[in-house]
Amino acid sequence: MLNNDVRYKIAERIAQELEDGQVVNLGVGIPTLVNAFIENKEVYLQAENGLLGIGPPPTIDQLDIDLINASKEPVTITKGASFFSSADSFAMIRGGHVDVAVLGILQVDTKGQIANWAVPNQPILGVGGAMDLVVGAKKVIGAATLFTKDGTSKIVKKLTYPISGIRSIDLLVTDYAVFSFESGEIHVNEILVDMPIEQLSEKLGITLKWREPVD
Amino acid sequence: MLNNDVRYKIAERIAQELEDGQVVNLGVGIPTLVNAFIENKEVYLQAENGLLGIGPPPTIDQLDIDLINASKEPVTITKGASFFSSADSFAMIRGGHVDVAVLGILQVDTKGQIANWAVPNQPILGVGGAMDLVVGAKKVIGAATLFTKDGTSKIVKKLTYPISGIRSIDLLVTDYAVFSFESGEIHVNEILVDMPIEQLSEKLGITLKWREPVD
Amino acid sequence: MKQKVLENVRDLISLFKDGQKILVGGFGISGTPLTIIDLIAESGVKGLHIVSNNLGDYGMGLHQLFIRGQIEKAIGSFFTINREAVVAWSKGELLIDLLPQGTLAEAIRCGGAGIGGFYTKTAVGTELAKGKEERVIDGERYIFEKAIKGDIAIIRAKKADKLGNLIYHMTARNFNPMMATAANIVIAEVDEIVDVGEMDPEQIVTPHVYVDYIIQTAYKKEGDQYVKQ
Amino acid sequence: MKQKVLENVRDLISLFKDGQKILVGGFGISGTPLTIIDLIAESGVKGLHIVSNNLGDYGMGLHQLFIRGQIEKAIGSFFTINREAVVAWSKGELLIDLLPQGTLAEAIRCGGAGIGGFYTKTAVGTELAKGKEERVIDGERYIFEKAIKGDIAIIRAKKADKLGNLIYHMTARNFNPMMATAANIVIAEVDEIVDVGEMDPEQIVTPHVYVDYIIQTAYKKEGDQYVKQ
Repeated sequence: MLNNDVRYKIAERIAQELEDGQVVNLGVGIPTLVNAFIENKEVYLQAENGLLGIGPPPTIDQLDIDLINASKEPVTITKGASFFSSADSFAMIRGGHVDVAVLGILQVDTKGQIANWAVPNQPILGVGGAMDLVVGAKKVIGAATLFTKDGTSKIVKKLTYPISGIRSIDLLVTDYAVFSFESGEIHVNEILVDMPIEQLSEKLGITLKWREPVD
Repeated sequence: MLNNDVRYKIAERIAQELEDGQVVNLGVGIPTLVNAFIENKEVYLQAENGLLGIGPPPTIDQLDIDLINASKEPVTITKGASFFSSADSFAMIRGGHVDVAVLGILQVDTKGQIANWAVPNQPILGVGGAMDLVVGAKKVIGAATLFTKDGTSKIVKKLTYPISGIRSIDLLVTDYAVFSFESGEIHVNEILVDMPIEQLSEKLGITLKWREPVD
Repeated sequence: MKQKVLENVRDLISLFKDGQKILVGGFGISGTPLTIIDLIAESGVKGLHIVSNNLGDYGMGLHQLFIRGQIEKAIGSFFTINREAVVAWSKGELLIDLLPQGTLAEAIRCGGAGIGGFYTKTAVGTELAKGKEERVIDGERYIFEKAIKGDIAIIRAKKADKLGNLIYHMTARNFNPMMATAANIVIAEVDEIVDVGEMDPEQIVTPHVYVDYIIQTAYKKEGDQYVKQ
Repeated sequence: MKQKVLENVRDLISLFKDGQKILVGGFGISGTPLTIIDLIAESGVKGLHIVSNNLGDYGMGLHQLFIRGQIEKAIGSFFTINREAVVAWSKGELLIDLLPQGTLAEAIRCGGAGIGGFYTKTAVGTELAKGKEERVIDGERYIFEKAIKGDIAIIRAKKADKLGNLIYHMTARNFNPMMATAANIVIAEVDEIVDVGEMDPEQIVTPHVYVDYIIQTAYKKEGDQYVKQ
């Protein structure tokens, strides 16, 4: 599967997790692709730089440098949208008013703590809204290909990349499987490829269990 | 002189202190009377409850419960006025953006520290914006009749009423004289009645000196 | 989709429970959600902790809840005008937490913004600083104040769209926008409800994410009063 | 009456001095006061401490000041896109204070609001919390952040009236309203200047009290770019 296809597949699966009426913040990378799969759901997209209600991508005529998302890409707005300052935007995020944040991740440990803002032995010079979203959103969904290009698993027992916050994410959607984190434990919700859970466990070097269905 | 005349005289004298372009907050009591004497100066009146740009008193037809000042009296607005929340209003006050606060006072000590929000041996159940204004305004002008009804001076060596804040006011305008406070000392700027400074000193039980003219 | 606009205010009565902490918008009576307060009076819930600048005025608004003995504690800045409240406090029948008005406003804003507490210049060295931590920052004295949050916020706005975006009217804005951010459930009482898309996105003060329920006010404005219809 | 609207931006050049702390509005290039930044470049002042989300973009805005070696320290949230800045930092030629974007925004707001500092949940337990005081409030961990203030703030708005009231344009609002409150001198660069009374009092975002000088921008918007005229 081409890398781009994989990214879209992850985005499509994440879109299924979103519910009507939710306020959602889509981070940089795979998360921005989620927008294309939301379709019939009434989901309200929030941008850290001060917008609630991102619409479909703009036409050339609609391009406006004063209307961008947090990735600095041009956007449009939906009916019912509103603009506000960065302070008010992060009050919304940090104060727990955003229902779901979808964040690209570099690593996640088996308790669900993530690293997504810096790599080891490199100057740490950018964080943006990453840490505010991790700590603030009611639900955090991680998005990533399960393995790096050199085949290393992004799920690790102990983070080797700088941590983004002490809060555990709720769900991790990868190209291989959907994982959930509850009470400090990782479980498999769904396997998206033709592979038994034992084989996935082995590939990751972690003993994986199915998540008990909740009713 | 009738008590009301005295109050208007104090208000008129305070109005002389205001300068074109200043943002001014007028407290409850004598300070609210100052508005009538501002006349040709372009002064912008701020209300704690979220208004910059109070206009002249409303006619009966203009009365609107949604347009009041901090004393809960109906007001109007001027051209260029703006509305904002209580949090933004006190950010403006506490952050040092109001040029002058004119506050009624109950007592002031010889260093300029004031008491204006509570009386001794009474339940302390109201403070409103008094303490925010004392601490926040660039310049604080106190307004009061110099003596209480029983003849006690409101200028005291040590406050017996609860203090409103550690910041000293800049000017005190009374029916007898105008006083200023600098570097913890009280001086007389101007005597408004026919009385030598020695006699005023004696009446107050404090040695008063003229303020050196500043050029 | 959850329908935020309710036809009948009584549908909300079961939200109110004994012992809740309720944030109530308004300054004096201006911008106060009188219809929802009437509902709380009707509900008969007791032991309420009320966060509001004052306890109503002219026998209206929160004054009603006080008279009915529904309020255990009042957190606000100006109760002097509520004479019976002063008496009740003296008899130990009412708890009061008095805060400077700016500190009250800021504490509520912090409650909604994921800020745990803050240092303010206001009230340093006064009786209202007693028992509060003091800290010197860049040579200036400040006191610590904790953020304030509520179980329910009841607010009043001029206009809502059906999604819950709100705009306010002149000085009736006051504490309402902060309170809209600082409670688990937020109920907005409004003069007018419009379709989504009818509000200018630059002019919306409270984005819809903050609002759970919207009801039409039962009080009409007549000059300097709100009058029940 | 002081005239806030200046015909010639060069009249402001003497305000800028070596070693000043300057707050600069904008997110990427959007909402950045490019005309005033050009003036600072021209002024040649050095050793500046710049508070801004990032150091410009596409070789525009603050990037110019960086290239000319005018910046001693950058306080912001996202410098990764400024590759030369990363190199300069590695060589010890540029000091950087990295803050989460929400912490940066809140610290500036506090600076303008007479709040000395605040406790935020963000960054607890991370490298960005190192050396910062931690405090548990109601069972949750927070870190302390000090307020940020500047000598000068330069901001960009859509429209000013002649008194200095400002409104912004869509997401170009970003950091500008907070920065307008948090400096001794505030200069607003705007697309349009209108007469007093032409703005809706409910819609004004920055009341005139915050603004000292107003200049017309030299940059025209063309789609997703600002172009110098």
